[in-house]
Amino acid sequence: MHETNAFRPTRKSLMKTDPALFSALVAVWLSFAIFIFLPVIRLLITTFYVDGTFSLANMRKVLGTSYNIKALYGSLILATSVSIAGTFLGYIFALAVTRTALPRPLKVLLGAVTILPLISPPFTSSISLTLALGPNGMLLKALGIGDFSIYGFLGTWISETLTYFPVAFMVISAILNTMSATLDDAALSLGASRWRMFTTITIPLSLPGIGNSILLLFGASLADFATPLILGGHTFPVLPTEAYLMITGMFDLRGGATLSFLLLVPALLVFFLQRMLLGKKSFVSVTGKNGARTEFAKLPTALSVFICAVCLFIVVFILYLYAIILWGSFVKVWSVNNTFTLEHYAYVFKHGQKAISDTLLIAFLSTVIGSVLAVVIGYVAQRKQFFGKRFFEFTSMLNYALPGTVVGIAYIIAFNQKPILLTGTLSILVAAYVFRYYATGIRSVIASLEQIDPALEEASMSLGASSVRTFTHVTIPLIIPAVLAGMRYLFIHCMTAISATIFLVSVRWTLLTTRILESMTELQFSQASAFSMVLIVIVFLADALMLYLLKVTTSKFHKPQEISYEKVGA
Amino acid sequence: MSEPAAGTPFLELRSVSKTYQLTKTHAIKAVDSVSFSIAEGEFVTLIGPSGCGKSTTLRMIAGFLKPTGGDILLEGKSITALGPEQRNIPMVFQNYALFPHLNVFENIAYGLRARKLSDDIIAHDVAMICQMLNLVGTENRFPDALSDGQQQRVALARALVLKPKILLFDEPLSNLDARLRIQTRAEIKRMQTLLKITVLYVTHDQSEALSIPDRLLVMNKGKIVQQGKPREIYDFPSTPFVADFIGNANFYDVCVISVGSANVQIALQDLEFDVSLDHCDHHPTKDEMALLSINPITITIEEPDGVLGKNQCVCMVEQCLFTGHAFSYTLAFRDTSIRVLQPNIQGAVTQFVPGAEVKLTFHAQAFHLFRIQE
Amino acid sequence: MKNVQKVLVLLILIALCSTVLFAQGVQEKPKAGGTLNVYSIMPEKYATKIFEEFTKDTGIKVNFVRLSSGEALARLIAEKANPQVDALWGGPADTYEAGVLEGVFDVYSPSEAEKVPAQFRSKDGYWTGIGIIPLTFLSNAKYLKDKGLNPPASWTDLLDPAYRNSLQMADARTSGTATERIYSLVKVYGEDEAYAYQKKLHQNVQLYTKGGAGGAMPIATGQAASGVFYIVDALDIQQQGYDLVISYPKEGVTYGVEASGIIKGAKNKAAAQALMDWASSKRLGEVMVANLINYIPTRPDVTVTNPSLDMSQVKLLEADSTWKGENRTRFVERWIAEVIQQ
Amino acid sequence: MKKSALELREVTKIFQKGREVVRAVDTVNLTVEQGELVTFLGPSGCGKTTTLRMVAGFELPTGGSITIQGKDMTNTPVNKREIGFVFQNYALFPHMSVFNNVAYGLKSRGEKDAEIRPKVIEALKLVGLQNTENRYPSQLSGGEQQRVALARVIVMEPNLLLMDEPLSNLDAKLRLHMRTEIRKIQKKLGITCLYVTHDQSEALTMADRIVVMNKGKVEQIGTPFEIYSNPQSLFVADFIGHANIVKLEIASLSQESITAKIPGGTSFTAKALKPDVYSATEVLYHVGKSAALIVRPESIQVGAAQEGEGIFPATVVSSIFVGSHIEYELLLKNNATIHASVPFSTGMEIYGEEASVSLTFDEQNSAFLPA
Repeated sequence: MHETNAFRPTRKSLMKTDPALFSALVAVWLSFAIFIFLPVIRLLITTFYVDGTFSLANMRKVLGTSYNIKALYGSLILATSVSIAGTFLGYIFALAVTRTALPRPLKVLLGAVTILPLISPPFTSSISLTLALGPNGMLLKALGIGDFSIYGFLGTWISETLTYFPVAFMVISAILNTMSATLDDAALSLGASRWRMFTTITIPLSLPGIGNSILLLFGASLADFATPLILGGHTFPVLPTEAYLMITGMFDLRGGATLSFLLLVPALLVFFLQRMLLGKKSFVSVTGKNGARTEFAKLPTALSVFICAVCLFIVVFILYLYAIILWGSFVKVWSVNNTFTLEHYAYVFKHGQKAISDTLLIAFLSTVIGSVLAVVIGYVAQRKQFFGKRFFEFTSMLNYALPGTVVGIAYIIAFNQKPILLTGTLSILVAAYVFRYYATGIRSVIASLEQIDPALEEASMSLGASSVRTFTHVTIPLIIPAVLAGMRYLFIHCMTAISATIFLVSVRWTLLTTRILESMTELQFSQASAFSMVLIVIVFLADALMLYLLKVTTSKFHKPQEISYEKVGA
Repeated sequence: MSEPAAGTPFLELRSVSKTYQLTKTHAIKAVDSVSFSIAEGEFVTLIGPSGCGKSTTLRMIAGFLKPTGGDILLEGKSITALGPEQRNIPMVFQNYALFPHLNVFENIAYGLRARKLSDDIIAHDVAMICQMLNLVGTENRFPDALSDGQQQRVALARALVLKPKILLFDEPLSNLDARLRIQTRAEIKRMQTLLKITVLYVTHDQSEALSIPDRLLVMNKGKIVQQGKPREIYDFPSTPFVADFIGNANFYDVCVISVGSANVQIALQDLEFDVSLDHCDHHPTKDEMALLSINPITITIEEPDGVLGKNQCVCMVEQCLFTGHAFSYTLAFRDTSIRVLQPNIQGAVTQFVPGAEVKLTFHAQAFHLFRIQE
Repeated sequence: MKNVQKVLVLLILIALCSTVLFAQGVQEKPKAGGTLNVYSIMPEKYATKIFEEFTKDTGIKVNFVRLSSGEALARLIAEKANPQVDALWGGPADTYEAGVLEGVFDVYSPSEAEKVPAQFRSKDGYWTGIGIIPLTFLSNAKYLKDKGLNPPASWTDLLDPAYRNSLQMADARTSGTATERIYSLVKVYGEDEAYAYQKKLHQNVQLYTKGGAGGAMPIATGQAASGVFYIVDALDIQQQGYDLVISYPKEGVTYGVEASGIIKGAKNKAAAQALMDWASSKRLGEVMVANLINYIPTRPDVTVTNPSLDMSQVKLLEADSTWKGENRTRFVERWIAEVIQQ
Repeated sequence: MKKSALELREVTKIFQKGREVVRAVDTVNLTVEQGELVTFLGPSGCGKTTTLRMVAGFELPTGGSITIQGKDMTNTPVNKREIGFVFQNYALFPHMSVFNNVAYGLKSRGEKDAEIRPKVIEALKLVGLQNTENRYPSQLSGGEQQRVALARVIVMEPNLLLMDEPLSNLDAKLRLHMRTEIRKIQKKLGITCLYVTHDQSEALTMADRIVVMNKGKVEQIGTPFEIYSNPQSLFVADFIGHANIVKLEIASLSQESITAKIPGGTSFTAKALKPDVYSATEVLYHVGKSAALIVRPESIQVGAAQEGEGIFPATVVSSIFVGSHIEYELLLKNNATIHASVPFSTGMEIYGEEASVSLTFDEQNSAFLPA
């Protein structure tokens, strides 16, 4: 053994050892600095600096108002109840799709219905909910229920639960699908009843999914300001709405910033919890190869019946809510003159044309730029080792973790002065969307890269291909499905989100969602409905296009294998 | 050749079938009216190539799949309609199927808890079985912190702790490495003898199939093709499939030259051999073409000494693979080739290099003659 | 692996460049004299028609975005360093007064300013009134009939338990209509008494809406019974064909002055001045009357045709815009503290 | 002078995980001749795969040098080494057809389509996969995928073929078949090949020479037969094949052989092996102390109980018939467990449990190592 061969811990500068990674990191960090750190820091300064010195005066003032404290509690209570109820509903739907004997078309319907809330702006359901369950609401009248107020906690809770449970559904059904079916078999063969199997195997194994879903919904509800704005009323204040009202109503940017800062704390907490949860090894990856069996054991009959009943009820209710909007968009005057008319659509296409084209342009640009950034960041984070990697990943997700209103306020504070003057431009909207919603893209790129064995890239290199060729011919084609999946959500978010951008729309650039909210405040319910329908149709078509692309790009190498004797038999 | 089970069959399958309707017109018979029975305390292995329907059969017995036809009886009572949880027929899975969120103790206790036994009894039974299976000290660990062998033992313990009357194994050793496989299979056999439980064991590994069971069922394409004691099957394969699958035999088309009272004389190109009539699956007729199987381990290989006796010939070595306990030769054999397995014993074995000429001696009792199937 | 990173860097640069490019691309200077950027507090459907006429008359193209008064002011304050618009159009005068205190408006005296009565103009020339709108009660006719009520004719009528949980009116934090309501009550009852009244009124309120007109639709569709609105919103919904009753309290109401003003640092100052000149002319009043835009024109010389806008039977209370602007924040804070938090 | 195909000199790889420093590969020296198939054999984590990856260029050594065809390639990037690498999980490009997978390297090299096609067809024919060009990897069985991976590499006519446990994902029967296939193709093309495996029977059957590694170090290099018959350490003896290691007391010593015995029992003489890693001056064996007798299961004869020199009485614990032979588990007088594997021939007696038997060890195939 020679001492000369001993390990010498050398820390050469990254610039020398890996100049390309170095410059990639510099570029990405630079963009983080501008679009993530600067706004947050400016928000903090606005909150904590009064006349150039650090001061808790703003905080004290805000916390000193009992209504704001009530709003803080309101936010937390709402987020907690929405996350629990939404996760419960999502779990029920996921069970219905993965574990019951419902016929396939019905399962497809269940999946399709859950898409509706996802592709419509967050407040559409609250509008129709008001008409159905509000004072003198159609549904209440039909059921003969008199004194019932939807305004306040109850209405907000129902509306947000209906809006966000599809997220829970997606997260949980994914985890339910990847569970090993042999575990069910094992439990049954050891003599466990189906109930026991469900409570001791299925539920505990889906806990990571449930946890993740609860956190996701908690965050989403925490950030939602449009639903409480319409349904919360004065009895149930929540922080994002109060911050919005404080800024837009009281002209108090500082107070609004301080209030939104209060939101930061639970939002970041949830974000960290989620990172911890995801970081932990999931129970689901089961050792050894999975047997040929892919069918799960059926649930206890009573549970199946319960699940189907709940699903049926929710599906009918959601369809009913959307039917109200559809109907509203075609009648002359809501609930007075119910003659059929296309005039609202004519109005939308005449006066809303700019909003439509702006929204599409912004969504398109954000999707493209966001996807490119997501690929770069995802690739660097998954395949490379460098100093500060964890912080890098954390930063990339920061805007996603913050409530939209906070991001919007921070952006308007940060980018309204030199050197980076962006208010009123397309870029500020695009940047807000990109840095907020590319997170889904990054996650799916990372997840996809995790599944792609580095051996594939090594194989390419060992066959003499250059690294460029490897990247373009092997890595990119393989992660395209993930990128498309990420793009799909990015696009949907860009089309439907409102919380951050309500502060950022301008004379030259306006969005469909803000137009819908305007139409509502202008009493034009039919117009709002027509706008909503147009938006939903656009998103639906774009989504279908993305799904088609996804199918086209993956079908080549994910061709379903011909069903062979072995596949079925053993 | 099947051995009649003593007394009432403990487990009986009567014409059990499983058909998968793939499309409206296309169906696959994964299990094709299979009948067999297992006596109490018997260790029966079901062997066959992948896709032969053996796992499907096992899953039907466990109750995970409903047969499309036939009946399954346990101690004379039909259990076909019962769900898996009502049968008390635990199964040890290929991938162990340990519950990843439960520690070893809770995994083993799972079935006991399902039976609502008291904590004292559970603690006692689990401790007992851990003792027996050398799992003491691992009770608080989670499956992902266990070695493969330990995981397999936990899976076994989880089933055995229920004191089942019958235990099913679905290729339980296929995820283990060679050495562990040998250890664990001895362990399984020991536990079975000790606890006197009835076992049905599915595998595709012939050395496993030959070593442990009292009785062997060979399955192919959804049907049982032969059943009997391992040695009977090894010595007297009833079909070319069995000869190939269990004995890795060499096969040759031969012509029947004459049929005597005890022997048949056959010609393998220019070589002539006698095959005992006991070793024919049918009564051959003169000039018939038949299929001859020769087990590679029965052929002696040695330095040619210029003298060629009966059942001997000279061939050239094409390839020699050393496997430690044996040399595996491939030799040019007339216009085809022959595989010969030469045990590496007593240091007396010479290794022949490719290109060398060697003398082969065939032993008539290793010949089997089969009807040529279309 | 170096080349992979070259590709990466390239991709990042493309991404960054395109962001910057777009930032630059849209920062293009508006063509001088040709365009005007405006925040409109006036509802879009009115503003569209008015600006169409303006463009016809002057050839200046108007880009505008409709915002609530609070939002608009918040924007203007936030954008003070770099104004995005040249003028603010519509919205209550007290919003303008608040803006004046924040220094977002520029002084300009339109050519025909003298023809507009002094109470409809900024004393210092920061804003010019374009229309006046008194508050009114809007009630659902069917609701009144079902409960056997007469249309409310006094502020105290709204305290009737028959209206329990069925009034909708605007939230003082976001809506000028709501602050106008407070001004009226303070003028009618005096400040402390006004808040005592509002506390009682709060019992009957189902919802405070974000927009001043937000409650009108629920009242029209029967979700709520009654509320307090500007006449412009009340008439608008009534004209859509809903069965609604408009009534005035006998104690009287204040009225809002819809104003317009030029933003300090406007990039299209000349065009903004042209808008102000046009707004103070008789032309604007004629356009509003012709298009059923239910503001009472500030120019007394414009003839109003709609009888609902006839103010002869209505007791109008004078409330100075400066007074409104000075007291607004205090009133709203008191409203939050005493009314909605009770 | 003929250049050797590959030379490793003092190759060392050190990984640092937090504060922990792991010597994954520790001063490995090896020379591989043209056309040789050398396997790296060892338990998982012994450093064999790391060594292979350093030869490939996926990892850079911390110390030492790697010479391929006489050229120092220690720091050359992978794609400039002209090596072929076959991965454990095949690493076929799932988005490319079989043809494109095999043609990938040639295309990267910039060859013309017209030249590529015949080469690809030829390579596929060599591995027995004619007419699969248009299928995608997901449509192939494991064995077929492995053969595509092989074709993809040999079509490049690499200087060196590196294989990383290429058969471990295949089922047993296919594994046996592919061993001979790979061996045949390798000999036919005369490619120098490094082959990593943890399966000793794979190493024994395929290799010209075996490098046995343990804990980052080379334990022994030699032909399969050498390694099997003359293990230089207890590790090798135990890892290759299944050796019985019996501790016996040394009765007398000579230069080459040792006579040892079970206390109070018969003695046995066999050659003494001295692992060369120990210095020659150190005394390894002492009379009266114990030495480890290494005896292979198949070097044991099991016969009817009798007395005599070199005969060890034993009791049968279990006897299992596995077709080609009978596996005995036996207990010696000193309670040592012995496994014996006796080739089965028709008509031979199988001793049942509890039977008393006597064992004779084959002297040629037995040896002593320091205990």
